[in-house]
Amino acid sequence: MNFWAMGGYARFVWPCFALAGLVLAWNVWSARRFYAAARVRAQRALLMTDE
Amino acid sequence: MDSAPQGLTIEKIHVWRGDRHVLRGVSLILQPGELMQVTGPNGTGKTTLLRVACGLLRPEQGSVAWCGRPIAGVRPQFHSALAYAAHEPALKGDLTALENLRYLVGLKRPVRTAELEAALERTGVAPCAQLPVRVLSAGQRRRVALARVLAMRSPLWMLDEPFTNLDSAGSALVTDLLREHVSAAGMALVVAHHDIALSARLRRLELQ
Amino acid sequence: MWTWFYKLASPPSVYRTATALTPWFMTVALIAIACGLIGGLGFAPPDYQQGDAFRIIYVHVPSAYMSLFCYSAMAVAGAIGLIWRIKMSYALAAATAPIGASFTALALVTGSLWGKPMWGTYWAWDPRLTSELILLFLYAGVMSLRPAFEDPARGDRAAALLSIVGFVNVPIIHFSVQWWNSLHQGSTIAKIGKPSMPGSMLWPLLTMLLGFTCFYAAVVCMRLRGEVLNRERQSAWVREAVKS
Amino acid sequence: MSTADLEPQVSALRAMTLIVGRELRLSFRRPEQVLQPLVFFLIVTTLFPLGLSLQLSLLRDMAPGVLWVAALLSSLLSLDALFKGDADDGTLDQLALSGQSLTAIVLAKTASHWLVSGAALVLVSPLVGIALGIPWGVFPTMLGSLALGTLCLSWLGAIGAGLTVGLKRGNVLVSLVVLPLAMPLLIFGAGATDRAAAGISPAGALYLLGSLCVFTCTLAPFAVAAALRITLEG
Repeated sequence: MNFWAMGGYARFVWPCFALAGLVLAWNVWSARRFYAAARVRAQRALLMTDE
Repeated sequence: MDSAPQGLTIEKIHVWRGDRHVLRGVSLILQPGELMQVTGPNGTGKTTLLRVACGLLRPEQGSVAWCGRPIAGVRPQFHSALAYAAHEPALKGDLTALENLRYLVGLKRPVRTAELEAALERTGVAPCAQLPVRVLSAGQRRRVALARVLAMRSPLWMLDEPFTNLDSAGSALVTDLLREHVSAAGMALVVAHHDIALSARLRRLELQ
Repeated sequence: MWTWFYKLASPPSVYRTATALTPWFMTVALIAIACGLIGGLGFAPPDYQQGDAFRIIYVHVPSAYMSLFCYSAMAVAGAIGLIWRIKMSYALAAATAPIGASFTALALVTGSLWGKPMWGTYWAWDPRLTSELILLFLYAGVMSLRPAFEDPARGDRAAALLSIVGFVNVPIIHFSVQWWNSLHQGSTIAKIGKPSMPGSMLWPLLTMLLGFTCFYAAVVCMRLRGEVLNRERQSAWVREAVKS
Repeated sequence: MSTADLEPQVSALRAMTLIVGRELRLSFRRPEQVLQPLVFFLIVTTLFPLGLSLQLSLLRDMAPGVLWVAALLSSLLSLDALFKGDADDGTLDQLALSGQSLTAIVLAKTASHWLVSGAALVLVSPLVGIALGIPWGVFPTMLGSLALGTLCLSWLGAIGAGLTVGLKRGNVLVSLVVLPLAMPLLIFGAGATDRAAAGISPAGALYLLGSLCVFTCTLAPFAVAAALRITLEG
């Protein structure tokens, strides 16, 4: 039984799962980037108040 | 019978504009028959303080009380007793001076045209009663805004730079109106650099 | 009774809780998604009508479910913020929006990919997919309204109100699209109904749903830390939170 | 009479009639603000025949949809006049400080805005109906559904306008905010006209449109007041 052929619907099934993986990965990546940017902005604000 | 504390009490107001700490713990008490003048360099939050005092801007910290009760609970009563004149005279250019007054004062109390004309007379802009406000000069518009405050007959006045665009006669007029208002047990919170020649009952609040 | 709630909702404790919870949610999510995938792709028998194409359900249904779940979470968080003036619930709403939007987009794409083998076209205005598209527009509305204000507190409140108005409209939109669809095309087309599922098909789907929900919880905690920092830049506790 | 219990002496109804009077007077003093959305409505409806082929039968099928989409877009245009003018010259602050409930003020302003924009559009729509070849028999349904629809639209638009009144580039954002909420309206409205044109009784769609309109008109005033309070008070 050819698993990868997905009964002839491979063209539709695998892109769906690939996209799902992509969206999940994007969410994690963008959350980390967002947090890093917030941290930098917070540090810069602290520097400003210290002066 | 100790009557409820009349007037406006503002305690430890803190307001941020984005990252700027505009008002830092400002407090003041205004009793009937008193005028409080708020002064200070530009950008120290004078207008912000006025907007907080009249309930137009909610401070992050601190409280504003009218007759002893926080204004959030007594908003209709507080606003009925308040006349606010902002930095820009709040007038509709397409309406005549009289119409402007009739609509804004009419929301507060039933008022007859004669009273409005008397108010315009008192502030020296009676001839422009029927003119659309857009044709009036900045000084005349300031006087129409003053007429509105006068016609509202509110015990509490809040004026933001009432002397701008006014000539010396205009400034004298504002001072007279304030004196009459305060001596009739009225209250006034005024943001102005112009020193108000008012003998008694004048207190100052300097914002840094 | 309220003091513990306000203490819980105080920025530093929200920040610490979010930091602590993220790894737990993420591990549960990844395990659940892995099991769901194995079950859905490996063990579940092919559908008698759609064959193996039905396996797309293991991604389409969870993401469609999450798109609505996130919008409701955003609206509820916004409502809590507006009613009880809790700053942190605005942060939660702001953190939830992009996640929900990404799930909505995923649901749309997987839905149309699924539609191709069944209807022959990628977009046949299926009522559920059309509602999903309008939901994406609702997300776009909320996410473009929030940053439009200079004062972030005002932007939070405006976005909260819009998400509540949108939330009230979601069922109306769903019903009107169903009504509109049945008007023109009748219900002859085989809908993407959940075929009556035997156990071996169902448990992977439930596992994927659990996995996606935990994944949302993990990512929202990660974003929440950033949102809290953005809103609390002036307070002292931020100093040692970002010192390292 | 101590200043503490100075109740507002003007009833809400009196205040609302005052505001409606003020809004209508302002609109008649600036007629172009009323006419421009109507001209836009006519232009958009002439775009469709130019964009499509001229066979009248195709046009007649498309007519309800074209009419309604054009009505939707033109009502978005007229939303600026709702709060922006008052916010810019400071009168909105005066209205908020008038002692009257913000909901009553919003009710009056939006009702007068509908009179000037929605009702005007309904009066002009027969012109468009003829141009697009909508049969006479359909006109009552068309006008009725448009009347209900534009009232609903004014309220949804008021929520969008209330939220974006303080923003500089607010008008694109208003459409982004309002259009998704207006889609059920378009479905039922165009659906009613469509069914009437096809000879089926449009009662079902009109009832749904009516109920949607009642639902929106009762809840929206509070949402608009809340939106204004957010943008005013910050």
